[in-house]
Amino acid sequence: MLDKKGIAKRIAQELQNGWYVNLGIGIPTLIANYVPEGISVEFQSENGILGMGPFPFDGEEDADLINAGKQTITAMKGACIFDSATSFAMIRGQHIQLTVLGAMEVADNGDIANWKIPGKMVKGMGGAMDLVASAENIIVAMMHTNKRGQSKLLRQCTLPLTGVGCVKKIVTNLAVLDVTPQGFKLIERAPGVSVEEIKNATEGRLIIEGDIPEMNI
Amino acid sequence: MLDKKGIAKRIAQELQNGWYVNLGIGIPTLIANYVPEGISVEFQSENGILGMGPFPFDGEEDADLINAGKQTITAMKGACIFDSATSFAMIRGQHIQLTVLGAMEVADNGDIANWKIPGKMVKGMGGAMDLVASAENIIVAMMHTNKRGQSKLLRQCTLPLTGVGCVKKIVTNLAVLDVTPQGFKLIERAPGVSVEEIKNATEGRLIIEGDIPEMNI
Amino acid sequence: MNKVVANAQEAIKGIEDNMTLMLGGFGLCGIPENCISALVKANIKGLTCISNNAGVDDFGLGLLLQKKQIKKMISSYVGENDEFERQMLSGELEVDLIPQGSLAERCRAGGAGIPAFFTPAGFGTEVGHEKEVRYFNGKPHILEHALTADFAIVKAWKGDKLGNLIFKGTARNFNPMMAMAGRITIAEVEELVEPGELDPNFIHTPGVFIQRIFQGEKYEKRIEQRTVRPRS
Amino acid sequence: MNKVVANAQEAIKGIEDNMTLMLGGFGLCGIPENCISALVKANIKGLTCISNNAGVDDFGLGLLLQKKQIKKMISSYVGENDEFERQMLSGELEVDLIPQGSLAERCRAGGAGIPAFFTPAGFGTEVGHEKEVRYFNGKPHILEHALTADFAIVKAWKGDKLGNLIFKGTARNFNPMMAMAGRITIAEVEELVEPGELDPNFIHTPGVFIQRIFQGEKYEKRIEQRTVRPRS
Repeated sequence: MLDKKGIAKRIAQELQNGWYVNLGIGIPTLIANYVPEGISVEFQSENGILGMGPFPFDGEEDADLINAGKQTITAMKGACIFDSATSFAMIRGQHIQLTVLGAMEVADNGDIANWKIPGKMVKGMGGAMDLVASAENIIVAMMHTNKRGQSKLLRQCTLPLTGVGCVKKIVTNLAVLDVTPQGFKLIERAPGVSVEEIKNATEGRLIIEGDIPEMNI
Repeated sequence: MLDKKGIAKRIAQELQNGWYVNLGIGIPTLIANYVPEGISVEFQSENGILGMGPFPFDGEEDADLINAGKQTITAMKGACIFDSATSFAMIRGQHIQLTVLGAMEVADNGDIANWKIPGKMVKGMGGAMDLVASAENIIVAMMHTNKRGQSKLLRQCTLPLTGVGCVKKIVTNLAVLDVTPQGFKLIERAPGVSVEEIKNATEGRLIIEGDIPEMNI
Repeated sequence: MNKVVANAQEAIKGIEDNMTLMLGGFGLCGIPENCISALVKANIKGLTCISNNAGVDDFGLGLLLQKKQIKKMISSYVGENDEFERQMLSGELEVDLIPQGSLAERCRAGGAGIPAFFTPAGFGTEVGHEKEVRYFNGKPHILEHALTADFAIVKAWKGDKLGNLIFKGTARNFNPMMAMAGRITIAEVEELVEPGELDPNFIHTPGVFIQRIFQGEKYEKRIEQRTVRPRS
Repeated sequence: MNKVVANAQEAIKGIEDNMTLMLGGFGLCGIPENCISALVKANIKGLTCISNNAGVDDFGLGLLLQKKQIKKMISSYVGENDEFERQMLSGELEVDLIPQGSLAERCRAGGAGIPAFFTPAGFGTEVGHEKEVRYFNGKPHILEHALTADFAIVKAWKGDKLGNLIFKGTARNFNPMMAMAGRITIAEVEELVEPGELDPNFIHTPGVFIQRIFQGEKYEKRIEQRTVRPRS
């Protein structure tokens, strides 16, 4: 089974040279730490920076340089700053090759829900609706089940949607799955996790074809 | 009767302190030379500059600093440069208080034609259609009649339109006229020009109420 | 053409109960601290505030929420604010949540004279509810309308007396678009300079969009999430 | 992430007959001189060119017109070019004239994933013919669609190897929007620098929009209307 870092590491393997990548809050943010050697990507943060670098050294924080999670950051050489309209022009205009974000629920048709629990929690969608509506390549990074042990990979989302039919790939603590017209297709198992465990933790339609390899991470 | 400079001078009297002004090619360009004392305005050129200054001194021309008429210009202190989308955001968004442009024809309902003579001349509308569709305050600067002596102030435009019902005021070599729901309302006569002469040179509906003063210029 | 006013109090003159305001900033980054304080002091009520976030409990727009000066928030993300959540869930506060990109583009559209545009963001969700849907290249889009405000209030790094502004780092965010969309736009700046001191080639917000400008004071610039790495 | 190509010839690789190109510039100001020369040399035909102007008879896009490489022009203003007028009036050249602001906004929209928007420009004219009309606040608007291109070719003052660009003066004009709207965007620059040499806070076009970049040579930068005033 993977921990959050493991999920980030596995997703980092998907990065391709020259890609511009938007990382959501939470697990996705960790991916920046595991970019494979020889791969050069640039990270976009939708509040207005391309070429986001690591956190600043203690004492060098700049209140005027944050990411979309409101964390203090640094800028890489060759970074650039822009306003929110330009930022979402990049996103909506499909100039960003990969979006990774968290989710509360994903359905086996690619629907995603991650911004609202009616009557309980309403943080807002932030940039997530723009990202999922436009990104050609969306990976969801999340735990396979919620705190009560219920599957987050569903036949249908129960929470208000963030986007419809948009998720392409899911990496959880248990597995890597592609979203296909027939449902979640199991691609890899996390180290030490059996197909049976994944089956039990997946409520949506699950396609298992042939031997499912263990992740190499 | 006014010459082109006279028309420009008369229009300059309309300028109000703090206005941003877009001047078209031809007579309108001359207005910048006659800004009344005590009045401070900024000139916008739609190719991307606010705070356009006078022509450069000989030898100081910069190919990278031109106005919408492709003339070499200078920038005033406090000028700023922007792209074409931002330039027309200013125009379309009504942040420019006055637009002055030339015309081939104006109709007494405020329609204007100035970009095309079918089968003969097609220069294109440039920024004129955006300007006339959005400006709250449009003054047309032109000769009252064309080279063949025909009125350019018509009951209806005969040439393809640039905009509909948009012209508010016209300053010609003969007169100042407001465009009203009832037609062209004569406001002032050019020095030495009689009401009769203006009547004869105006094909569209002309409203003459009371004594028409001579311009004070 | 001098747009300079003395201070925040003078800058907000004319802002009245029940008006609609736009306020720049992302979280606590790039917010007009001086004008927010002045609005609190002036106790103007019933405001509709368009701002990406709603501040935190004791800073930014949170200060206006505490005093119940806000009737309605139009935002994209409102976490990190307990008082906000309380007022919203109890129904005291109206909330219109908008995808961040649509919010930015709707403000720009408002300033640019574009009354409406199509975007894919929000299709098939609550956001797209009762909005016109149209397909372009086989992909569904919804029609979104421009946003404008009685007053827009933005915060810049430097500005000149003609209203030309430059921003620093990610404190830029929503400020440039909101500057465009206010019927009256107020800019508060850390440093107010003479015309000519800013390079015309590197102005972020042209002065034409600004009606009032002043040099703010005592910027706190609070950091919401101080994240650092150890020196190795 | 290195986007640098050796020269114009290499930069235009993949541009084929009958493709749609966007070319930055206003008149002869800020045009991609090197790439235009390379297109002439490569003798690529049947091009649809989206550009505010069509150059003059012997410079800018006029060079492509002379060799009849252009099938269709999409522009806002095409005066100052006799060969253009001849080809247009004789029907050899298709011409789509668009209001300048709509042209700029349609390019931006193409790059920004906005498939269509409403604008008042052109209502009641030939431009509005057969376009959808809708009233907003009692004012008529027409629906305009986004423009994109197989290749966009822009000219900047300086650029870094990641494609970040800055422009000089009014040579900026259409270049930033067209940079956004090309499926592949080529930038030619007067000076190519290393990443980090341009201030991140003052980039006009973020590198994300650029796929190929090179340092051009022998810029002529011809002036169309040399206007000067006497030294007093």
